[in-house]
Amino acid sequence: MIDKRVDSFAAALAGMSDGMTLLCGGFGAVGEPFALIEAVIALGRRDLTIVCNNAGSGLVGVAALLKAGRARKLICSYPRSSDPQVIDDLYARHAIEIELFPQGTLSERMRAAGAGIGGFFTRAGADTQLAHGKELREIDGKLYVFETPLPGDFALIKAYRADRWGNLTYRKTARNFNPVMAMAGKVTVAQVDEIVALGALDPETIVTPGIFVDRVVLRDAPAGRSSG
Amino acid sequence: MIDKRVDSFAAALAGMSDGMTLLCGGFGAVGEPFALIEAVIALGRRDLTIVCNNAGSGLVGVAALLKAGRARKLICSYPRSSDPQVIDDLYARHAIEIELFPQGTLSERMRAAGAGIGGFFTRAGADTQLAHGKELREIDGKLYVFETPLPGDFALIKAYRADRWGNLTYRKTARNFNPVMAMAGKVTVAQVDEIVALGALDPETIVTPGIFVDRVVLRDAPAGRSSG
Amino acid sequence: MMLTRRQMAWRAAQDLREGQYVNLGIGLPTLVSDYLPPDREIVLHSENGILGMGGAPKPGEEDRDLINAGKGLATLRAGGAFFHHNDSFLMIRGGHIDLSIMGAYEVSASGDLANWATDSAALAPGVGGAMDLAAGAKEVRVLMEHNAKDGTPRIRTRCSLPLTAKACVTRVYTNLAVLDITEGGVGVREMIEGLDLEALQKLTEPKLMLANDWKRLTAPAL
Amino acid sequence: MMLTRRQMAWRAAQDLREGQYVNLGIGLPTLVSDYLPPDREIVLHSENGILGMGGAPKPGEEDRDLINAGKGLATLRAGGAFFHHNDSFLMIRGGHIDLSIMGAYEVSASGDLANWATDSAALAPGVGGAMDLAAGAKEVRVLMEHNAKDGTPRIRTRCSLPLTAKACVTRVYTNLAVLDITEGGVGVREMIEGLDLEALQKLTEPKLMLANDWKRLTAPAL
Repeated sequence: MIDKRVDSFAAALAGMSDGMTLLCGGFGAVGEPFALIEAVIALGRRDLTIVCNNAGSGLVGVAALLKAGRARKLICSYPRSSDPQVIDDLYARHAIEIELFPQGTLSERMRAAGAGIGGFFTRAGADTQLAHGKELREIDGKLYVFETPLPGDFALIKAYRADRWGNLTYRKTARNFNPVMAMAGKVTVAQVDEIVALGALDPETIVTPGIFVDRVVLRDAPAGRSSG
Repeated sequence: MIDKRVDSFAAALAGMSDGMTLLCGGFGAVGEPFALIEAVIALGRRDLTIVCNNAGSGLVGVAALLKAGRARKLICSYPRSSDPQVIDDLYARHAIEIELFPQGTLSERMRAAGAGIGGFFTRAGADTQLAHGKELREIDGKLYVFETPLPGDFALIKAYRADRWGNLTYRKTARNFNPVMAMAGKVTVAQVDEIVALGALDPETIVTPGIFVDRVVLRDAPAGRSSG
Repeated sequence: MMLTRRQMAWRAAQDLREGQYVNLGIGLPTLVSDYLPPDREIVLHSENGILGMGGAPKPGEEDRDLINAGKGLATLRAGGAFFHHNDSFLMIRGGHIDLSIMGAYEVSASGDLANWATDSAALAPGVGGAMDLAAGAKEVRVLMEHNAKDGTPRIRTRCSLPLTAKACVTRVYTNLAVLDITEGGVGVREMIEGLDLEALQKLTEPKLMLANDWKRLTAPAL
Repeated sequence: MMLTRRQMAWRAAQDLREGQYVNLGIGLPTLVSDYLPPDREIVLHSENGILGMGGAPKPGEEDRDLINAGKGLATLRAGGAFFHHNDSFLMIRGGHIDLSIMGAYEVSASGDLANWATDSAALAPGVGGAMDLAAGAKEVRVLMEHNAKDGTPRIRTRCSLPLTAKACVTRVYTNLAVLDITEGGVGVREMIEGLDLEALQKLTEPKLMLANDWKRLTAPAL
């Protein structure tokens, strides 16, 4: 029987090691998998590369992870979201490397990783300093910049409902980056509000089919004990 | 008031002229917009380029359009679907040009057109004769072929339910190429089974948002009179 | 009289056309949604996955999972839809958004847009969706104060700050004027009462041309 | 005794593992779905937008909008999902499909696959999803008759027909044997009763190696 449910956050993050690249869902605080990110902090992993649209807000979630000094690098589009105290402090102290991409390029790079696309040309940013050092090409009289796939060792995402096959649905704008990150994670872990019986999700309205999901954990699952 | 409903097939195809490229939905006969394609035949347009996964089946739909000699060229992945009598005859008589792409590349080329992507690299077909004359690139030790966007002057698609904003849902595997073609059509026309009140479609489960759709016509609408 | 921020947003809203798909940038442009012409149906796009976005929720109807691009609480209108970020930016890059209204630091006489990075090294720069919108929307309009706090013109011969995209802006709404960026130069369509071309020119770097059919820029008290 | 087509499909099905996402090609591989091991949950992918595809519908339960890649009527299992073609090929190209089982005209000793174009100029060639699957699936296995009707070996030193992809096939199930394509060459894992390596070699172009733990290829009467 296929059963992607895991009963603790330790089990959800099994195999995560220092130096890995984590794709973290969310736009602002909405759709951010807080419990999973707290578990990464608890697990003690460091030297991480974090891919996230923002750098977190306040002192929770991705912001807490950054504040704890666990990230070597942040790949994002808009680090200073609401209450950017942590990233402002890290930036002032030159304590983190930030790689900036246009938001659509950030998303499309992850899709490319999930879709077996070796790279693509986009107009976004082609005539700006964000294209410095990158391959440019004129296509039909317009300038494009070449961008490459961006996979994650882990994708940590938040969803609404799941079943044991890992099929997922989302709530309103909490969908945001989560489905595309699910496609791009070598290991994709979904923190969910609810787990329903197999067959209870309407097959016409599943947003992320289970093929993209490796583990499902309830948001209020116990921490569990790490084996590593 | 936004109202994308049109009350005849003539109105649905207004502006279509000879020599245009038409993206025609469907995989086999399922999801093929038969009524719209019959209307193209009735309208008398010719010298068309048809983009469709197959070359139609039997003597209806895309097959009828081809049999009527209206297409100069067919861009497809698998012309000989069930009952390929029409394409077999045209091919034997060298009466049509066929451009062949891997099915995923055909789909991805249309997505690129809809997504503002200037081109992309795929491994599919890179080491085959379908890549002859195309740009090749080795990425991470693997061979990729460069493919370009494929837009349509019209996308003719089939959906299940629609509202006056052009939001669409589909039924089971009749979804297939229709959503991606909707994205890639300069003018996208959806033949639908049912039109419902605005707000009646669940915003979480709309598959094609109305932004991709220009006109909606009921499958049993009258032919109407062409103005052109 | 100089327009207030709300009056500037009101003015930009008056040009919206029936059936347009419009993306409003964060900050000042977000206020445009408060003044959509009631006789026209306009579909607001939010890059975090909404078409048909409505205004702020009434007290008691807030949903923490329904926010706009500025991370404020939002609502959905009948006919609206939710989708993921990748489809959202497919819409933007693919030319499906009719109009993007963004804030800016500077706009050049040739329509170059600078609205993401300042000279400051103190704060981490962020670009968000601005470059995708500037490159992909069918039309880009800017809503900004005519001058910086120190009086420096924000409509420049050439932008001094890092560009968001070249030659993309077609119209600028400021607290003093409505200006069109055309091949021939910067045209003044509207100016506030009490201002003449000479006075406006002093507040603007590139040479201005007064449209034959120029009008006074007025807005209701808001 | 030579395996029938149904026995070949049965044999390929026996190797499927719990939890695998599997795409079955049109024609012979489609029959594999009739013999999925009942003790393992296997998720079938169909390129026209299905995960969790079931077998043919019972009489009275047919739905004309629910077909498989071969255009035959299909069903959906609990846990299944529908999606559009672009997401379907994203799954294929992106390496999310664990196993693709396809038919073939020829397979080479280095795992090259030829299964889309013949020498015939009479019929329009079609490629369908074969190149995407051959390039993108984590593993590609082939299910085909060991020899063409005229006796020509289909396992070749080099393919004579146009390739679908290079070096992608890892295992071949025929009516005579189960063969592994390895860096070291073509290994025989199983042969039918009555056949020895010498006899099989005569029906095969590249040099065969017999695995130390080779077995007899048997299948129930089906």
